[in-house]
Parts: sequence; C-alpha cells; structure tokens
Amino acid sequence: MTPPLEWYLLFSAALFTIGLVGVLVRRHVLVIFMSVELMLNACNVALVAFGRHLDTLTGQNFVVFVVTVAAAEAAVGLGIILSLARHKDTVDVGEMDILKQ
Amino acid sequence: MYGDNALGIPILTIVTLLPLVGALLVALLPKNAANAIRWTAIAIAGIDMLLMLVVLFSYDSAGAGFQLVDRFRWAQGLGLEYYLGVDGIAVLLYFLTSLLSLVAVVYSFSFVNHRLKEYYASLLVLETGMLGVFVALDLSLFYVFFELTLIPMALLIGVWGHGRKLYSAMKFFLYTFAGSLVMLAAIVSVYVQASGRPGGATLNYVDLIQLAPNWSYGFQTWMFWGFFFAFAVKMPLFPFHTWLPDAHVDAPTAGSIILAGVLLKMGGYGFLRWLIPLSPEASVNFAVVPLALSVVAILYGAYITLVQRDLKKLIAYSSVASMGFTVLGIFTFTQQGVQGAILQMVSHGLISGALFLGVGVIYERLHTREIARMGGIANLMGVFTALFVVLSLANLGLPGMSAFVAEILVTLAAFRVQWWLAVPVYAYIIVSAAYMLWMVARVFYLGKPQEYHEMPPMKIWQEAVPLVGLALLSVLMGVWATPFLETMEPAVSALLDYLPVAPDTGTALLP
Amino acid sequence: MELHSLLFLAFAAVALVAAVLMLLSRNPVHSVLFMLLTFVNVAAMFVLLQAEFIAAIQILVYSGAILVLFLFVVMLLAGGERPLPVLNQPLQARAAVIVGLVLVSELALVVLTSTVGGGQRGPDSPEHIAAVGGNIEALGRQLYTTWLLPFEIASVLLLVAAVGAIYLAKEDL
Amino acid sequence: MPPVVYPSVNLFAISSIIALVVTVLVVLMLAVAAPRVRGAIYAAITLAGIGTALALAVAQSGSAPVSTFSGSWRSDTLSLFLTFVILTSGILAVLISDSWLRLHNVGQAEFYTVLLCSLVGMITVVSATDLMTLFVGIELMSVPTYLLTGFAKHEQRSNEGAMKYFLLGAFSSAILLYGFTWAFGLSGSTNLARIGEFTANGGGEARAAFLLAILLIIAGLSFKVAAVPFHMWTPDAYQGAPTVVTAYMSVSVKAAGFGALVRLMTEAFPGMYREWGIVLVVLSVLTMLLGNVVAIVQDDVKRMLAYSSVGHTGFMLVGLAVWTPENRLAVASVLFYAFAYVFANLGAFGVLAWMENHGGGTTLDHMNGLFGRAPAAAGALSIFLLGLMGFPLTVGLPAKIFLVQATIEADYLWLGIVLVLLSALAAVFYLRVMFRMFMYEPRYALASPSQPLMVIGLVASVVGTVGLGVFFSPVWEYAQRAAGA
Amino acid sequence: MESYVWLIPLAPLLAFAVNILFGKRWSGNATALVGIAGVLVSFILSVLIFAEVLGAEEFEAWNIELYSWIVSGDFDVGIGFYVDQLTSIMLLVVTSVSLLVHVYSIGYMHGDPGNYRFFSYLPLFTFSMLMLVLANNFLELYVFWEAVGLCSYLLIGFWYTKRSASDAAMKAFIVNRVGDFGFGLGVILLFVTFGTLAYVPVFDRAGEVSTGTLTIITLLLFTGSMGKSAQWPLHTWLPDAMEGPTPVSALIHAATMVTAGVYLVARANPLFNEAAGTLQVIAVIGLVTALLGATIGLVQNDIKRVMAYSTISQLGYMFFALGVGAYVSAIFHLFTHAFFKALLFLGAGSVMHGVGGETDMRRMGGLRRYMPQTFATLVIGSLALAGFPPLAGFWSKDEILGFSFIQHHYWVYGFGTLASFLTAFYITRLIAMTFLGEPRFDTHAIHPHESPRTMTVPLWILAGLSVVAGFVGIPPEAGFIHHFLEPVFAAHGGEAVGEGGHSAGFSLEVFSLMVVATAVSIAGILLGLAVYARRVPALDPQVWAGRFKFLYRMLYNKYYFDEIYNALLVRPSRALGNGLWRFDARVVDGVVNGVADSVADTGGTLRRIQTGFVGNYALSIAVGLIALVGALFFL
Repeated sequence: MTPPLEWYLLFSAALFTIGLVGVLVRRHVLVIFMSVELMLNACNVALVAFGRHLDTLTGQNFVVFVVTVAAAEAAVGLGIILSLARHKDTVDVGEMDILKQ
Repeated sequence: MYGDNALGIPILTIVTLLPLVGALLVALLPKNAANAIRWTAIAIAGIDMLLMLVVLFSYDSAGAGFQLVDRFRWAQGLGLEYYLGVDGIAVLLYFLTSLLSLVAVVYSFSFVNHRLKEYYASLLVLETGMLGVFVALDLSLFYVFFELTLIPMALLIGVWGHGRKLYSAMKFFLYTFAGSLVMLAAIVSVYVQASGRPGGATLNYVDLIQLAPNWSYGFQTWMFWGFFFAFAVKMPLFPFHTWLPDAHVDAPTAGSIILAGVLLKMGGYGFLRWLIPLSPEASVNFAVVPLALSVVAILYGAYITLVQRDLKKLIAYSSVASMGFTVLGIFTFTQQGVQGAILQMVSHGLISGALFLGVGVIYERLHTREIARMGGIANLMGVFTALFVVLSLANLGLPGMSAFVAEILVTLAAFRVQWWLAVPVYAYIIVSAAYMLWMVARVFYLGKPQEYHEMPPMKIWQEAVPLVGLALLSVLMGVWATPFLETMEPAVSALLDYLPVAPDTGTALLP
Repeated sequence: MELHSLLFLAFAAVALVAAVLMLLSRNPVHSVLFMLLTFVNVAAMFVLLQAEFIAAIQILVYSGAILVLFLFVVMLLAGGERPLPVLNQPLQARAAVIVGLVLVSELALVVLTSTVGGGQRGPDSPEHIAAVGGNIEALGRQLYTTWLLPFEIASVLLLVAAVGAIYLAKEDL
Repeated sequence: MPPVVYPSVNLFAISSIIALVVTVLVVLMLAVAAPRVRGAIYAAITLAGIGTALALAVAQSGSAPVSTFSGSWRSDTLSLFLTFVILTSGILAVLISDSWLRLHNVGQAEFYTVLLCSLVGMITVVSATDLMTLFVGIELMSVPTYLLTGFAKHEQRSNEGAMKYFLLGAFSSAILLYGFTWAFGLSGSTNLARIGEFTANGGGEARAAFLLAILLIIAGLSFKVAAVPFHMWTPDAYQGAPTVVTAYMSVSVKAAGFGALVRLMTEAFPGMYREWGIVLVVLSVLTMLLGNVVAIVQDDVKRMLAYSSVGHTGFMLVGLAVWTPENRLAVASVLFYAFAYVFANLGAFGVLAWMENHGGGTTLDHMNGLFGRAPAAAGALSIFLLGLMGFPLTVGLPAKIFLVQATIEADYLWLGIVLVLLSALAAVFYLRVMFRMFMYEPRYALASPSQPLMVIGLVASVVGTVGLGVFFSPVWEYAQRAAGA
Repeated sequence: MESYVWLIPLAPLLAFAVNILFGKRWSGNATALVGIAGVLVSFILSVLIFAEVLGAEEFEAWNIELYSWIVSGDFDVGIGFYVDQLTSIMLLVVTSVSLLVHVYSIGYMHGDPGNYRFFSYLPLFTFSMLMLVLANNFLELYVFWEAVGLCSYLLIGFWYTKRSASDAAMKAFIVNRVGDFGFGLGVILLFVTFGTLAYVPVFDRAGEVSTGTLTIITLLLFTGSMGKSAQWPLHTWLPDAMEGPTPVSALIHAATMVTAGVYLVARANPLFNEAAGTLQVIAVIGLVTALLGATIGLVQNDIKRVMAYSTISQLGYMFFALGVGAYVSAIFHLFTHAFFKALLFLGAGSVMHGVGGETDMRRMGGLRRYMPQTFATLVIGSLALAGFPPLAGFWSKDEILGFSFIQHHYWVYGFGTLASFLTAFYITRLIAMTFLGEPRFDTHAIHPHESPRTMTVPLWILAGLSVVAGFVGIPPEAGFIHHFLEPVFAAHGGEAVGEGGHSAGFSLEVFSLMVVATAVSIAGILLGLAVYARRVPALDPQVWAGRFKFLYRMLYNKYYFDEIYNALLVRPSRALGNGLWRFDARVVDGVVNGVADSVADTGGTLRRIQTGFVGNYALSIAVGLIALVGALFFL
C-alpha cells in the first residue's frame, strides 16, 4: 500500500523543525514568515496523512481552514510590513528594536 | 440581626465606621477650607470617642463571651459574615484606639498645614481600620480591616513624613503586607478546612473555636506559622522588627503616635484572637519559639536602645523591647502572662503614644530629633519636662505606672513557666532605666540646645492636655490595675480553658 | 506500492532539501523560489495521499497567491535590494541548530516509539468517497454541513484580515 | 449519490456572535455610505452591538447547555461566563477607546470592525468544542489583535510591536496547530469530548504521542496567555500597542486563552491531568516569578503593567494547574480571576490612556504628583493597582483567595504560598506608582479634553473593581457553576 | 488609731500634690510650710500610734487592707498597711527626721529657684518611705522601694544642670535597679513558693518551705537591700549621691531610705531565720562594707563624702548585726544612727551654708569660731558616731559588737572593732579639719557665719536625740527597745533577745566588752586629734600616705570600684549595644534589604533577556517547546 503513516509523520516533523529553525536563524521578515508557512505545511501533511490513515476527511477539512488562516495571516502580515515600511524601510527584524527590556 | 446587643443599636458598627464616613466628609470639603477640615476631623474623632464611652459603659465587664454584637451574613452562600463584637481582650484596645486617634487628630491641628484633606482623611480611614481589627469576629472581616490600615499609614509616612520617608513607607507597607499575605493563605486554609463541617463554610470566631481543637496537628502547625509571621511582623517581634525604627523616624508625629500606640497592638491582639485559638495544640507546642524570640527581643531591643542617638529611634527601639513582653506574656499561657500582655499593650499604647507626642513637641520647636542637638529643655519648658520625665519613668517600668504592673505579671508568668526565662527578661529593668534616664538627662537636663530656638510653651489642647491625660491614665492603671484586669479576666480565662495547658504553669511543657 | 514509497521518498527528499535551501539562500527571491519547490513537492505528496483538492489549493493558494504576494512585497520594499541581513548572533544560530536537532529527534522518538495509528477509523473510506463522487465532492459536502460554523467564522477572519490589512497599508486616512 | 444531510443548527446558541457580526456589517456599511460621519456614532453602534450580544448571552444563561453545529459549539455556563467577561472587556474597551480614536484621527469604522471581529473570535474560542472551530476562533481572536496592536500606524513603536506580535503569534499558532494535528491524528476526531474518551485512560499505547499533543498545545496557548517562556512578545507588544488596545487585549485575550486552555485540558485531556498539571505548575511558577520580578525594574508604567500581566498569567495558571476531576474550585478560581482582572487591569491601562489623551505619558515620572493634578484619575488608578495587588475591598483579593483555596483543595498549599509571596512582591511596583502619584511633586500640567465615554468606562471599572471586591459571592457562585458544567 | 493609719502617708502625699501643682506660683516659704504641715500630721499620728502600740497589753499587729491592686488569677495583691512594733518605730524615725529636715530646709534652701520642687519631692519621699514601712505585702514594699529610689533620683539630680548631679542621680537609680532586679525576682519567687505575697501568711508558713528555696529567696531579697543600703558591691552610688542638697543627704541618704535594706531584712526575719546561709552572706557583706566604708572615709577630703562613707560603714554594721541574728541591735543602731547621722549631715550642711557651698575640708579649718552652735552639735554627733559613751552610738554599736562576741562570732567582733576604731579616727579628722586649727580659706572672700535659727534648732534637737536615743537600749539586750521589739522577732522563732544561753543586762562579760569598746573609741579619737589637731610631726598624714603609697592610692580612689564597673559593665554594655545595633543594621535589616536588592538585581538581569530581537524571542519559545516536549519522556 502507501508508505506507512510514520513516514509521513517523520517528514512532517522534519519540515516542522526546518521551519522552526528558519524562524530562529533568519532576520528577513518575509523569510521568517515563509518559515512559519513551512511549519503550517508540515501540519497539513500530518493532517492529511492522519486522515488518510484513519479513513476520514476531517484532516483534509482542517487543511482547508489552515490554508484560509495562512492567507489571512499573509494579508495581515504584509499590511503590517507595509505600515512599518513608512517609518523604517527595512525587512530586517534585527532593526526593529525600539521596544526592548 | 443584632444578636445579643444590649443597646439595641449597632453601636460597634457606628463607632467603627463613623471615622470612615468622616473621611468621606472631609474629602468632600473644599480644599482651602482648612479650618473646616480640621474641625470636622476633630468633631468626628471626638464624637467617636464619646460613642466609645457609651460602648465602655454598656460593656458588662463581668460578662463572658462577646457583647454588643452586630452580625449579618454579607456573602450569601460563602458563609462569610459581618460580625462585630467585643470581649474583655478587645474592649480596652478598642477604647485605646479611639483615644489615641483623637489625640492624633487634635495634635495635628496646627502642625499640619500641607494637603490637609488627604491628611485627615487618611487618619480617619486609619482609625476605622484599627477599630475594625479589634472588633471583627469573622476572619474575612478581620483581614479586611487589618489591611485597610496599611495604605493610610503608608501615606502618612510617605507624604507628611521626614527624611527617607518613601523608603520607610515602602518598607512598612511591603513588610507588613508580605506577612499578612501569608496569613491570607492560612485564612483560606481555615476556610477550606471549615467548609467541611455540617453547617457549611464559616470563618467566624465562635464557630471556629468549636472546630479548631479537632484539627490535625499538621494543620494546626500550618495555621500557627501562617498567622505567626503576619503578627510577628506587626508586633514587631525580633527579627522582624527592622521596619519599625525606619517607619517611626520618618513618620509625622501623629503617625508615630498611632503606629506605636495602636498599630503594633494589632499583632498582639492577633496572636490572642486568632493564632492561638486556631492552633491550640500547635501554639502550645511551638510556644518555645515566640518565647525565645521575645526574650531576645527584650534584651536585644533594650541594648540597641542604649546606644541610639536619635530620640525617635530610641523610643522606637524601646518599643521593640516593650512589645517583647507582650509576646512573652501571651505565650506563657498563664492567667498572669496573658493579662499582663494585654495590659502591656494598653499601657505601651498610652506611654509610647504620649512619648512620641512629646518628641513631636520637641521637634516642632527644635526641628531636630538628634539627642546631641537638644539639651536643657527643662530650663525652658518645666511642665513639659515634668510630663515627659513621668512618661519616661513609666516607660522604664516604674512602679505606680501601668507598665510595671504588666511587666511584673509577665515576668511572674515567665518565671512560672521556666525560671531561667524570667531572669534575663527582668534584667530589662536595669537597661531600660539606663537608656531612659540617659535620654532624659541629655534632652532635658544637661546643656543647652545647640541652636537656641525659641521654645514657645506647650499648646494646651494639642499638646498639654493629651500628655497629661495619657500620663494620668497610665498612673491610674498603675495604681489600680484591678478593674482593668477584671475586665479582661473572663475572656482570658475562657481562652486558657480552651487551651491544653495547665492553668498555673502554662507552657511549662517546655523541657 | 513500491512506487508509492519511492515517490514519497523522492518528494520528501526534494521538499526537505528545498526547505533547507530556502533557509540558507541569501537572496529572498531565491528563498521564495525554493519555497515554491517545497510546496509543489508537498502538493505532490497530497496527491499520493489521495487528497486531490488539497493538492490543488496548495498550488493555487500557497504557490499562486501567497508566494506571489511575498515576491511582490520583496520587490516593493527598498530593503529588498539591499543585501539580505545576516544573523550576527552566533550564539543564537548555534542554539537554533541545537534546538532544531533536539526537537526533530524528540519528535522522531515519539513517532517511532508511540502507537500513532490507533485513532478512530472514520466513515470516509475510499469506497465511500468514491460513492459520494470523489474527493472534492465529499470534502465539499462535509465543509458545508459538518464544518459550517468554522467555515462561516473563517469568512469573518478573511473579512477582518482584509479590512485591517487595507487600513494598515493605506497611505493615509 | 446520497442526499446532503444538514446538521441541526441552534442559532440562539450563537446569537451573540451573530449580533456582533451584524454590527460589523452595519459599521462597515455606514463607513461606506457616510464616510464623513464624526462623533461617537460608531462607538454608539458598537456599544449597542456588544450590548445586544451581552443581552443575548444573558438570555441564554438560564437554559441548559446547548451543543450545536455537529458538536463544534457549545453554549454552557463556562462559555457564557467567559462570554460575559469578554463582552464586558469589549464594552469597557469601546468606552475608553473613543476619545483616543477621535483625538488621533484613527479610522473608527476599521477600529470597531476589527475589535468586534476579535470579540467574535474570542467568543468562538471559549465556546468551541472542536479543534477546527477552536483553531479558526483562535486565529480570529489573534489576527485582529495583531492589527489592533499596529493600529496607531503612524507610530513606529506601534508598527514594531505589531510586527513582533504578528511574527511570534504566527509562529506559535503553527506550534499550536501541530498540537491539534496530533490530537486529531491520534484520536481520529477533532471533537474535544471524543478526544477525551481516548485520553480517559491516560492515552493507552499512544500516551507519549498524546502527551506530545498536550505539550504542543500548552506551548501554543501559553503564548496567547503570555506564560513564561512564551511571553517574550508581551512587553513589546503591550508597550507598542496603543494604550487602549493594550487595555483591551491584555484582559480579553487572556480570558479567552484561558478559556481555551480550560476547555482543552479538562475536556480533551482530563484523564492526563497529572501530567499536564505538573507541567502547568512549573510554568506557573516560572511565570509568576519572572513577571513580577522583572516588573519591579521597569520605568515605564505601561511596560511594567505588561510584565505584571505576565505575573497574573502565572497566578491564573496556578488555578488550572491544580485541577483534578474532584477539584471544582480550580477552574472556577481561574474564571473568577479572569473576570476580576478585566476591571482592574483594563481600568489601569485606561487611566494611562486617559493621561496620554491629556498630553501626559506613561513613564513613572509622568505619574509624579498626579494626585495633586487629577485626584480622580489618581484615585481610580490607585484602586485599580490595589485591585491588581489583591488588596481587601477590591476584586483582586477574592480572586487571589479563590486561587489559594483551589491550591489548598488540591493539596498544593506550597504553590498557594508561592503565589501569595509573589503577590507581596508585586505590591512593590504597584505601590511605587501610587507613591509617585501621592508623594512626589508634579512635573507638568495636564490638558483637559472632555472624554465623556472614557470617564464612564473608568467609573464602570472602578465600580466593578470595588463592587466585586465586596459583593463577589454571586459571581463566584456562577463561576463555580460554570466550572462544574 | 487603726482606722487613721491611712492618714499618715496621705498627709505628705497631699502636701506633694499641692506643692507640685501650685507651688511654683507661691512665693516665700509657703511650700515649705505646706510640706511641714503634711509631715507634722504624719509625725503626730505616728507618735499616737506608737503610744497605742506601747500602751497595749498584748499588741496584736494591725493588718489593714486598703484596696485590691492587682488581681490576676491566683495573683492577688492589694495595697494595705501592716503596723506592728517595728513599723511604729520606723514611723517615728521617718516622720521625726523628715520633720526636722523640712524645718531645716527652710533656711537651707532659701532663695533657690527650684524651691517648690524641693518641697514637693521631700513630702513625696516621706510619703513613699512611710508607705514602704507600712506595706503589708512584698509587692507593695517593692513598689515603694522603687518609689523612694525615684525620689532619691529626683533629689540627687535636683540641680540637674550640673553634669555631676545628673550623672549621680542616674547612677543612683541604675545601681538601685541592679539591686531591685534581684529583689523583684525574689518577690516573684516568693509568690511562686507561697502563692501569696502578704506578710502574715508568708511568715506563718516560712517553716514549711525548704531551706534551699528560702536561701535563694532571701539572697534575692538581700540583693535589693544591698542596692538600697549601699552595701558592697553596690555601694558606689551613695557617695555620688552627695551631689544632692544636703538636707536630702541627711534624710534620704543617711537616716531613712538607705536603712530600708535593714528594715527589709528585719521585716522578713522569719524568712531569713530559716536561711542560715543567707545570714552568713549578710554578715560577711556587712563586715566588708563596714571596713570598706571606714577605710575609704579615712582619706576623703569632701566633708559630705566622708559622711557618706561613714554611712556606708554604719550600714555595714547594721547588716552584720542582722547577719549574726541581732535583729534588735540592728534596728537599735538604725534608730540611733538615724539621729546622729542626720545631725552630722545637717551640720555639714550648715557648714557649707556658712562657707558659701564649699565642701572640700582642705579649704576649711578654724570654723569653730564662726559657727559655734554648728560646732557644738557636730561634736555631739561625732562622738555619738564614734561610740563615745554614753551617747547613742555607743550603746547601739557596742551592743552589736558585744552580741557578736557573745555569740562567738569572734572574727566579726574583731573586724567590727577595727572598723569602730577607724570610725572614731576619721570623724575626729573631719571635726579637726573643719573646725579646728587655722582657716585655710580666703578669709577676705569668704565670711563664714552661723546658720539661721530654722537650721540650728533642728540641729540642737537632733543633738539632744543623739544623746538620749541610746538610752532606750539600756541595759544591753534587755532594754526598753528589746522588750518592745521582742514580739516582732520572737514570734517566728528567731534568735530573740535574751535567748541563746547568755544573760541579758549588765553582766561582767558585757561590761568588759563596753570597756574595750570605749577604749577603742577613745584611742581613735585621740589618734585623730594627734594627727589633725595637734599635728604631731611623726604622724604627719602626708608622710604616712607617702609611706603606704599603694594603700593610700587605693583608699583615695575608693578601691577603684567606679573604674572597675566602668570597664567591666558600663562600657561593655554600650559596646554590646553598639555591636547589636550594627548587627541590626547590617544583618537583620541587611537581610531584608538584601532580599529586596537581590530581587531588583535579578529583575535587572532578567530584563536584559528582552533584547527586542524577534529571533531571540522565538528562541525562547522554541527552547520552552523542546523543554516541554522533552519533559514528556519523564512524565
């Protein structure tokens, strides 16, 4: 049959971890956000794989909402980036440091 | 609603809450109506004092149990009550509170000119808090009143104080607040523990003392320590006393009067009213700790007092020693010890309150509290000197004044518990004589004030009358202590009967 | 069957490598492109899992909309032309790698040691889906019946995202 | 092809969010139809909307719990209690926001739209009994708060706060989602009760995996409620956001976040409470410690309150951490705390907003001598701070008492004592502000624009703080019922 | 009379109240007259009581309860009066001397601005002293024990602006407190032992208690006596107390208050009788003190200090009399001593009054010419002190020595006799240096004059009393006073007069002892006259001082007791206080502040985690995540 559920889950875990590390090591605001998308994608893979394994479409339904949420977040994120760009033309989160301590 | 209140009016509620109403009244007056504010405050405190006399006269000193009870449930379903009542332990302190508050309010009349409204409002709120502490018979209510005193006192120190007033105010607040929050945890434990009884949850004294003896020893242990810190800080018992000198030195005169006169007594009262009844077995077994600490406090306080150079600090540290007697007396669990302790509280309230007022008299004229910069006041203010010396003598435990009766009773009680406990304690009379007389000599007799300020005579109503009155009360208690002791006798007996101790030898269970 | 597994491995490998490259590439445009590669491979994986609709929206929404939006913003912002900021906190980088390694091993450990397939088997067997009319049909039915409420709420989410994003991005008001 | 079977739908159960969504539409249409509208018309509409929603929630409170939309939504006392909390914070937020919006010419329609949508999200969060609905609800709660944080779009700190909040929020959402994924995958269902059946015996052979799901969920939600070490966004976002927004989100997001935590932990994972309980104990101690300790060294009151809100999260976590199936007080104490916190914290930030509107600032220096300049404001702020401190006669005291009571019920007395001691520590920074107001000399004068709604809001908060401090027992009984449901 | 006893203390108390409240505004001698009136009432009543006690066939002691003072559990103490023979004698002594001192003070204090205070404190003292002797329980006794101490404090420090007076007052009070420390504990132990503090039941049951307990009780009580009666080692305050006005020294520090210790032991004789060990201690201490006082008195130059050491020494006599069980003799000596020592002090006051306040005998001399009356009375007093027959001192002192000898306390007798010799010598020295020889002061600046009548009349009265007071004790051990006091001491099985296997009255043994005593006294006087009046070169005091330099230094510096106490007690106490204070600030408060600071420091450190960099924030989340997930393996 198809590859076992565990394979998918391991793949999902790896993808999730890569995304997570991406958030930690990158300073470009968009790359960070893409890393988050990567994490969401990892979830999607797991959701679909679980659903497939358990013969339920609930996982796929969940993915639909995840994608919707991702779209909404993207819109909001870009809105915030643009409004920030008015003050500081940068995509470097390292330069966003007037708020600290 | 008003249980066995003989008067038919909620007199305790009125007396307790009147100052709070007064505070609101004062707050409503226009800011620049200085005299109106002052007179309103005096009127409120005075009326309260008069009503207090009604309380005193309608109190049956031979009667046992709580009198003049006001009681209703204020939190439906939770078992919390609004429950006021006085017994022999409380009534004298209750009276003392209103007396000293009146003294403080009257004293402030011409000496406080800055932010009057807030000042008098604070004083009056403080009075309500203190009064409430002594009559609240529900732990929840007690806690509310207990905490209510913190803010006005901190304000009094912080706004109208001197020196490092903010530090002192903060220290006072936090130190006592931390102690009472631990007590809060203990109160909640009581509540949880008591909620299992058939009648539903309760926090009122009368019900709790039915329950407490059956509590496990472990729980009583927790009760003991939970309450202990709050009251030990308030007392203040060594080694939790360091907020006291700071607070005193930096507080305005009226604040010091209240602080020394009443606030400290809330700790001793708390021991008697709550800590011991709620942990009868544990109190007896752990009594050795407060006993030891109090002996240390007495000598330690006395020796430190010996070398103080600041007049206020001197009296403040001497309070540490004096209050040590209270703790010592209480934890002997003998009739003499407990009665002596209560008497010591009242007596110390009168004496130290008056002494701090006396310091205020000096400070208003010399603008210093340093003993080295005083001197020769006897030449300028004879009557004041006489009064102050009398009070100093009272403070050092001269027979014929109130403190002596208290101290001899406590020492006797300590002796009965363990003779070697009494020996170092009694040595206090030597050291206390040394520091008080040293102070009297330096401040009043020898030398001249460094910068010769004008020394206007005492203001009659603000300074002289309170001093005379407090000194006379102290003398009265000193030469005829029986009525005072009889008033507290039923309550103290009831408390001791309640405890698992031998009537004569108290905590003699000690090794 | 063997083919399935082989394909899975291939897709997975490419996706992961692309993801890592996305992280490593200095140029944000390159990052976006590597991201695209990952997404496409994940989409292919969805097809393997017989989730055709999901594969489709993976391509359409993620690759078609979101990533294009990113590209647009990358181009729009002047900062995009500057050399990409480099993480100048070696400690942070090292910690990130360690965290990543620890996390992935923890997750792997859970996956490998725990029984993960023991859930309730649902009604949507392949036969059932086929009976309803295929993946999209079945999904749509559920989405508009069982998941009606979250679906409506998601619409509010999109609305507020749109309103808010417009407000923030708008030059002035 | 089988016919489509529609689920039974009880619209009354979701009537509160319907009212809010309708209000959103009215606001948006008004904005389109009459772009020049000024004054408090939007505030009035919004208040009417939230008021209607609140009335509808009250109307439901008498009836038995209703589960609807295929079990993805439940209207019971727990959800209704939190709905009250959330809507109350919404009303107060509108009241205190009005003058800021008008003074700074912020888009009112957009602001209220976003605010209302976030309320919808929060109510969804506390009512959802299904992971999918819950996830969407959490996003609908979060996305508007990102937006609100950045709503002062001409202020860099607002943008920056929003950016950080957004990035980290999305990051933690992904973690949360991963947890949901596992919870779903292991049980085959997204329904909380169904998951609960799977974990009733401790998860069986999938125990480790279930634990993974639980821990991921805790991590994700800890971010929302700002628990250490997931709290890092809080000070920055709270400080960067417009003060009125901080006021709003500091209380409502927390309430909703705890609602989600309570639902998930007690309905989906009740059988594993020993495991998540101990985790929450650790988190709560860390949170209480860090929040209260770092708050001490802040010089900006807003930031200080942000850290203090971290501390309060710690306190509330204590309540949940000591949950056992028998301990009815645990959840009730959290609920009560959330309600208590609304008045005190929102009020405190409200006074800061009031001061900003008057040309003041939020640093400690700005507090100097406030009592002399504006006694009412200073008095109100004092009451709020005392409430946060847990002083008698304010709502903070019973709130803390119930938490401690819960710890004692669960034989976790030491945790209660830690809580109590850290409350004493917290008094340090609250007191410092009060001391500044009462004991220092003022630095500058305040302008005095008229802020009628703000005043109403603050007065309402004062009344709530003090009133609930004395007559807390009905609320507490309701909270206990909610916890028992 | 029983129902009028309360008037005795009340009258001076009223005088005190009137004077302290209104005296300041009065001019002239009004306050003095009020004081005298008060004391006179007491005196008359005392005489009446004495007469009644004397006249009764079988006098039963009056035990009058006034009111209940402290009632706490079984601790029930009242204020009341106890009147028996001992009391009535003490009343007589106190009121008579007090009355005379009051009269004397009119002249002596004339013109002093603090006049009204003086005439307030003096009645207050009289009141306290009367209450002390009238007390019917130990706590009441203790109270007025301290009250007389207070009056002593006030009067020593009467000229409070003088540093030395102020210090002396403080010293008196504090040293007395040391004694009271023991006394108080003794009272407490008494109560714990007997369950009551009233005299009657305590004395009745004294025999039922173990000797050990009684020894401790009596030792503690005796500590109080040591303080009040200036016995070694608590004697240092009395010489300093001479800073007070001289009438005060006469009344308080010679005649009445300092004898309270003797009174205490005599009063509690049923207890002391059961504690032989204590009696020995008392005897030793008394003897040491007698010698100590007498030796130091030899070399002092201040006229009042000489008398002060003389008082210490004479008190020592009384104590060793008590120690050997001669209670009556002790009281007899107390009785006679009161008169002649008061006389000596008042005489000294008169001298000082005459020479403008000078007290240093080296700047006197030849005053005999200027103040003959003072000289005459002082000589009578001195002879009485020196034990010159047949003056009062002779009878009482001789009786003590004789009793010691007959009771085979030979060492007591020996040292007592030595002290007696020294006494005769130093008092002669005092007279010689003051009145004889040539004036050593500046006769141009100072014009000595005789004192006014108000002062000389009391002197003469006292001189008369000094002559006749001894006759109440004749014949030895069988005189009037012995029979009078017998019930007090015999009732409780003490070594009563006439018992103990020797005959009372003028036996041969007694008579020979008298001869020896007279010889010793005369020898002392003659030696004194030789050295200081005749100035026999071989006996030149300076030469002898040079020869026994060390001894002289020791005596001159009063055996360095003040210095030793300073080094061993006073300074260490202050050092301890300072140390504890530092400890309080650094450690006790330091912990409090340290906790606060460390919390703030921790906060300062932790806030730095908040870098503002999103990556760090995310890392925090990630670390939290892996920690949580890692935790699952341990759950």
